[in-house]
Amino acid sequence: MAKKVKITINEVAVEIEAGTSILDAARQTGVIIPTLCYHKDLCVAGNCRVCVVEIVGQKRLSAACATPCEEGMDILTNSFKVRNSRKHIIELLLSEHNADCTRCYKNGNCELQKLASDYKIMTQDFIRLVPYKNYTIDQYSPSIIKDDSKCIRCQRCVRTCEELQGVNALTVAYKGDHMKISTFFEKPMNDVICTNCGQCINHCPTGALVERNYIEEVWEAIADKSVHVIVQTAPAVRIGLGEELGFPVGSRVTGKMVAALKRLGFDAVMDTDFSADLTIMEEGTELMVRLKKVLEDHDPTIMLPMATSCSPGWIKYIEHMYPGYLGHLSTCKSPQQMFGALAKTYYAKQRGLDPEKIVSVSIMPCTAKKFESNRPEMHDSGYRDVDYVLTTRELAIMIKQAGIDFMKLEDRPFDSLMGESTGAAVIFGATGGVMEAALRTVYELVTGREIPFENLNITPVRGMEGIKEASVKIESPLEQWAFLDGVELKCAVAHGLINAKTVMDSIAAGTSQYHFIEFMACPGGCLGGGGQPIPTNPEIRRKRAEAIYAEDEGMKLRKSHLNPEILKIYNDFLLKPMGVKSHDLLHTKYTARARF
Amino acid sequence: MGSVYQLKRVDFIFKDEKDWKVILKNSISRPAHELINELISSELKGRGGAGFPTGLKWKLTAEENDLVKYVICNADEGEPGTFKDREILSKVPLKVLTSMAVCGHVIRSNTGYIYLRGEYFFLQKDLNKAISEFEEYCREINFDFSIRIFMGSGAYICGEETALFESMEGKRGEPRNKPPFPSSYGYMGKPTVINNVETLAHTYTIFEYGAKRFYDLGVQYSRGSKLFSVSGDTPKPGIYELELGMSLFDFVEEFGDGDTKAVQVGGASGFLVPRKRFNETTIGFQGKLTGISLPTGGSMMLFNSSRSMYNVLDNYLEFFREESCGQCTPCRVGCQQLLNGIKAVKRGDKNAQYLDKLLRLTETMQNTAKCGLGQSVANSFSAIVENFREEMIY
Amino acid sequence: MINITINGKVFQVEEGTTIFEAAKQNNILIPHFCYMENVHQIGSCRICVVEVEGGKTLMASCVTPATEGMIVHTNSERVRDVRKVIFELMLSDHPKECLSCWRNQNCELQELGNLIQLNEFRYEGAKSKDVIDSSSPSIVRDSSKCILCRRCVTVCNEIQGVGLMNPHHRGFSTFIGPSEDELLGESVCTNCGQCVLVCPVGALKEKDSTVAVWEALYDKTKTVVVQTAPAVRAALGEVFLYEPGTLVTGKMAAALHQLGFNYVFDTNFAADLTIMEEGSEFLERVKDVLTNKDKKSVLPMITSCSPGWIKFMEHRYAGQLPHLSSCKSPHMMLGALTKSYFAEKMNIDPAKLFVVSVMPCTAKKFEITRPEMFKDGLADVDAVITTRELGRMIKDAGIDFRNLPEGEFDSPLGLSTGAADIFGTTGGVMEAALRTVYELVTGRELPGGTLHIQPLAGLNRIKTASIKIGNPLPEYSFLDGVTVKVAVTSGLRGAAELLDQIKNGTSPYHFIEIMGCPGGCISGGGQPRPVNDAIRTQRMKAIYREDEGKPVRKSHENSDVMLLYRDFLGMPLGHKSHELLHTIYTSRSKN
Amino acid sequence: MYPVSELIKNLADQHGRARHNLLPILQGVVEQERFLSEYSMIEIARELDLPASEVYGTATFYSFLEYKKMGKYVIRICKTITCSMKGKNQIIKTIEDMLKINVGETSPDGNFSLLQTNCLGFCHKAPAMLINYDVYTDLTPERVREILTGYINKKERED
Repeated sequence: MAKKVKITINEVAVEIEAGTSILDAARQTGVIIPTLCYHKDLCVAGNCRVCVVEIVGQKRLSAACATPCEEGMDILTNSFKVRNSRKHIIELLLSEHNADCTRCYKNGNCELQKLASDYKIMTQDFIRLVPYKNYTIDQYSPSIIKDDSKCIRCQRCVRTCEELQGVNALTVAYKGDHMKISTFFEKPMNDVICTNCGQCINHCPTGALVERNYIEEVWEAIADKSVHVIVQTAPAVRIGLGEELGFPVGSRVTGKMVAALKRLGFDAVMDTDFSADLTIMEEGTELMVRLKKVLEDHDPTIMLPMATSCSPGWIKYIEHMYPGYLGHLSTCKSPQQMFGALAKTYYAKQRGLDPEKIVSVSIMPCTAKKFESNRPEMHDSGYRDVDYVLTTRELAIMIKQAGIDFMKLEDRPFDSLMGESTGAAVIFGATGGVMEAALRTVYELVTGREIPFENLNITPVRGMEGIKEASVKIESPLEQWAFLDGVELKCAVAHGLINAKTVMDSIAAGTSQYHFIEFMACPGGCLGGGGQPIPTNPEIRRKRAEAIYAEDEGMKLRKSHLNPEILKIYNDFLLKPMGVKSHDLLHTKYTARARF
Repeated sequence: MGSVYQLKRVDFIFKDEKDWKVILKNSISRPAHELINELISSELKGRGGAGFPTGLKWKLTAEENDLVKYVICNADEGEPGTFKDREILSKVPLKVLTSMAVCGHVIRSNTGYIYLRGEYFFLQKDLNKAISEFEEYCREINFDFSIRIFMGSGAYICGEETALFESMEGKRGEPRNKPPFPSSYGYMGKPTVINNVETLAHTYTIFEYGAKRFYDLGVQYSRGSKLFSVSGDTPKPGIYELELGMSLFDFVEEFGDGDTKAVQVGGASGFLVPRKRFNETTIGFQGKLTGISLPTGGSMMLFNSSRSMYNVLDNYLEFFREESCGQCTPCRVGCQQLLNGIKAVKRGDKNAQYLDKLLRLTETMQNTAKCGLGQSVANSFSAIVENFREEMIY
Repeated sequence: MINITINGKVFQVEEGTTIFEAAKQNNILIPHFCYMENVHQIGSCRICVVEVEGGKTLMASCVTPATEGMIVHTNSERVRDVRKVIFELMLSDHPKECLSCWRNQNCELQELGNLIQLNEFRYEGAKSKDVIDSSSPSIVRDSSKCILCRRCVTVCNEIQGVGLMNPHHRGFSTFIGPSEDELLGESVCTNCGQCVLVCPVGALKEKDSTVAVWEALYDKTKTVVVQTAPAVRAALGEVFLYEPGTLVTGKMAAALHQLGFNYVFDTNFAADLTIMEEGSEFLERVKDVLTNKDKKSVLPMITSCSPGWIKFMEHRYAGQLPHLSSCKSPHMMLGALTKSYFAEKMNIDPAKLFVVSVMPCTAKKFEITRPEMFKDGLADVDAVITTRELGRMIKDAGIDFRNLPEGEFDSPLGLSTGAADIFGTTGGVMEAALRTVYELVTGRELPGGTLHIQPLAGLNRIKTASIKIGNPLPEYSFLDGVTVKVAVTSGLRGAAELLDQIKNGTSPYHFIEIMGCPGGCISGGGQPRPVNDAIRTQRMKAIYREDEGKPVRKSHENSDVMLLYRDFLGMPLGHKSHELLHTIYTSRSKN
Repeated sequence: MYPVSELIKNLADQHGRARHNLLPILQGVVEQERFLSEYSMIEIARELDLPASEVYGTATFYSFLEYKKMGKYVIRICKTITCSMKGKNQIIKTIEDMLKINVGETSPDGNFSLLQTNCLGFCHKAPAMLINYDVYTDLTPERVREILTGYINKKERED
């Protein structure tokens, strides 16, 4: 038992674990203290000073987030002094903020706006500082727009980029009135080591960091009668979208989402989950081939562990940070890009459409996918494989713009050909999901038996721990996989790039024992992606993960190799995993990039 | 008129340092608690500005159980109008080094650093010579203590102790949240004693002559002597060691040019005292009537009637606006608002009542800023605006 | 029924339905701005334009009726482009200082911005006149934020019949308000605040009183007393995202305690008291009219709880002022009692008492400034805050409202009956009065068993009922066989109709209840936005639920009220009552 | 190999490669180069295995770590209160006239940069200035002329 201390908050006496911050203690007792720079995911900075409280007997106010409770403290969260100071601080923040809310992308979901509204700041006596500064908007990145005029210097993005992602693309530069959030030498985000993961967007309280949106472009495509607009939705979108449209966190809105997409005017609504199943077929096969080459043929050019390649933020990270280890990456494209390549080949052929007249849109929980679809490698269909990538948030905006009463929609199914999926694909949205899906299929292909986990739930790879491990011993495999007999297949799962760094460092040091590792750039996997609804915090991630696993358990089919449309595509088009067509359309290569 | 305590010059600090070896040897042969008690009974308070009791600081750090601890001498003297640390380091460096080593003995640390501001680069060479001499003697007497100079690079805020640690760790010199305090979590997260140059020079005096000699100087709450850096409109600018507790009136009598309109006590972040309050103002930790606290680093700037207080304030605010680290809102934005605000009032873009709004803002800055810089901007601002309101407007 | 195709789907709708409604019935929402269902549909803002195939121009869907075979696109490229341009034009003459605006986060223009998502800004137009009129104690008008949607014009003219807010000039210099030089505080404005309730932006707002209240709360020398009107508890929850019609009485009391009020009293207590006073007054008047030859009293008697209504009458029907009950409104009664009865009881200097009323009403802010509402230079009530302002104070103080435990009102001015609860809705005062009057006269409960008088409930403009009195107690024998006729109206249009009858001598009623706001206090000018009939109904249901849940539902059975008469007031209409609880009215007629 | 990268390597060898050695290395580069170029910052980041942005963020915090190209001699005039009172503006005017540059600029020949700085700690001998690391106090326009002429001649002699 931790030591308890007695304190009073607003004249109510409570007992609190020693070392708890005043902020947490207050929340536990039903007192809300406003915050800005504070975020559950991040270390305490204590620099916005909005959370100041009065400790009776002390002359100065203390930041509630950064001050631990001590025995006998008498805390007032709303005294005259506190209110006056807090209002002043908000006014100061507003004076250096571009307050043109009505045309701000974050209008309605802005913490500063909410704070100003809760405290009803009704005067703007202080001199507006924005005109004094020479702000430029950085919009060169395909994923992220950075507008310093809206920045309130809370440094959440800097802490996110450093603590959660270990990327350090953003930093604090200069001091005093010139202090700002900057990249190296104030270069555009596109020219630095930014992985486009978008976690900074997800943690930004204002509109200073937002995704580059393609809403207008997609509306234009929909309005253009001469093109066929096809849309795919990632696994994590269906459990996040509801939050933007009035549902509680963790609501599964798959059917309503499909109905809404149809209402928006997309010509075909299909599922990235289909290509997730396909990824498992390709990646699982690749893993088995690699294992064979290493364990049986002792081919020194083949590298183990094999690393998953679904997360474009992670891909850009390894390209920058570990360019010498690209050989570990699976050559599989991400499910989005597999889908894109097939949309303008297989789908076009089956439906008799001119691929030039297909516009392929994807809805992703991710901002890095916007960059990914832009990569020169992603033109294997002969066209740009995916034309526009929208985040979950952008889709919600489109639905609102179209006047669709989302709550009242009736569930609709995905269109066929590339709309069928299994539970194994759904769990791609959570950390550990790709690993679990791959193991379900690989084990069964190798041994002919179901993987020996209760109800197919491979629990060691689930949950929010930064790095998770699992191992499966292979016994009495089928004849062609005899070399695997007795091999203990060791796997690891890392999410959040800071954890990926730990794992990569062990690979670089040669101490890694694993065969197969799943990497996801964002904490929690795609469900906590940079394109997901804001806020995202540990509690929300947990609820979204629960929804994902519930969706999986509710599926008829839960193993990728049983997906009938997958069987059909191999039968009709691809012929076999890792075949020639697969190689042309579904696999890719990577580019070493500079770390500095 | 004037206070009971007449202006009294003292000569301890710059008295020769030739006995440093004896003092070092004697001191480190004494048990730690005895030295701490000696310091505590001298009632020496930090001469950097905050005025924390030095003995207590050493005691708290000594009580920590870490194997690694540090002694740091804060020579990041950046307060406008202050230059005493430079004088100490150039004239009696060995006194400071000796005190650092004794502190190392007390808290069980074998590493000391001097954080020297970048502007004093020219001191580095001589100081390093003194350090070599000192370390050589330490080896001679088998006392394990080394001292290194760490150069600053032009950032006033690094004088704040936690910002100084950050800077030494190779980061931006941004103050940390307190608690934890340096005595438990300082440089590299280790317990650290950090003392101002002058404080260390005074501890040398105490070890040399005993606590009583020191304690007998000054008044209640403000014991001992203090170096004052005198500048501005004065016929005799320079460094003076004076007994604490003097009245400002006496000070001006001695140093003024006969036309002194106001004195800035404690540099830009200190207080401005107008002529009419000279009599009731005492220089010491617990001033009477006006409640003036100790001058930060002992800077005394005199202004005569030819000076525009608006220009003075404008200069201060410009200084703070640039030197704020920029992380916390009240200081970063507050300083900009104050500066733009007085300009707007002067131009006539804002009416005179706006000054009252700014005064309230300084209160907020004082209450909420993360570190001493933001908190103390209010001091000179309110004193100048309240006492020289007309000069602000017309 | 006709067929209409919207966005490629065929729907059947009733003839005469507008395109907007047709779409809405089928879950297609068309972005709109000035439109208010059943209230204001004039198509002035043009945000709701849609494309009708075959039509040359786009059409405002809120005013265009659906016709057979019509093919409509609500989200075509052309519509989207035009919508954007209109929105940009609107913004070009609107200050972009959202974060320091009163309506931040509760502004329809801001919401629209969120929906439309402008990325570029092409028009930075001239700014029209920038007048801030804060002459009124209730309402502040900031013309720089006005976007000329004219909802306030509709409400002020068609619903309230006050006719003050009107468009003036034309073209770019058009502005909405009283005429050029007229100030709200000096006009015929009734302060009802219905215009504030419908204003989509920050152009019309209640005058802020929270600053004064915070100051009092922080002043340690003051004892700060708060009271809450019946309708507040049925709507305050909406500020904290509860469903409309959620009762939050307990949480509200707890929150007020947490805010630091020393005593939390209930206006409902005074509502019960009002019934005692007003009921007695009514009986005296009836007795006078029925039994005296040279009668001094006039009938019908009209209730006087609604200060918006009072001011309306003082302006427009000054000749009929004797019809008004002389009772003060409940919160003024409670204020007067706090500074006399309560101060005496607790031995507090009345000058050190600060009384705050939480009201669903903006007119109450005016009411407390009336010279009649002062005694010995001390105001009966020192500050009035609206339900919205209270919500803001709670948020501001960081109180986690949804997780609050239930609290209670303090005695001795906190206990109330179900009869007081229903004061919050139209018809409630009448029903409460009849419950008591009937029982006083006959010794029996109101017939029917539910204590409700069904014909008086609901949102119809004018509701009437009649009750025949049989077998009264001996002292009321003059009422035997008399059929008492009552009428109830809410909204000032209905009031004007009833008053015209009185003026013409054709009014058949004995007793009339009039409330300034449509629906009564539940949709007062100080209540949370939005307000529409569906929300009114929900709040009304909540009020009746509160009544039905009370163990005591008749004012004369309120034990604390009885105690007050025993210990302090003596008897209804007695000397003390007269001094503290009754008032006089002033003619404001310009003729 | 660029000489600067050699310099950085040497500095790293001398001070160490931990984060807390960053400042001495930055100072070492500035001492020789007068400023930190993009290239040197990248080299330092590489040498210390630090993110380049961190190096940039840290360097821009300190006013003596210039990140724009500076002249051979960097003149820093104290602009804080006492120096300001005692005629700093005249000193600046004199230098501007002599070198034909304004505050914040570098002379076209790349020899001199003129900057203002905060308190140098010579208030009793105001006005004061730094030329590289050397302090000059009690300045008058006349004295400044002498000092600068000395530098100009020195430069010419070196050439």
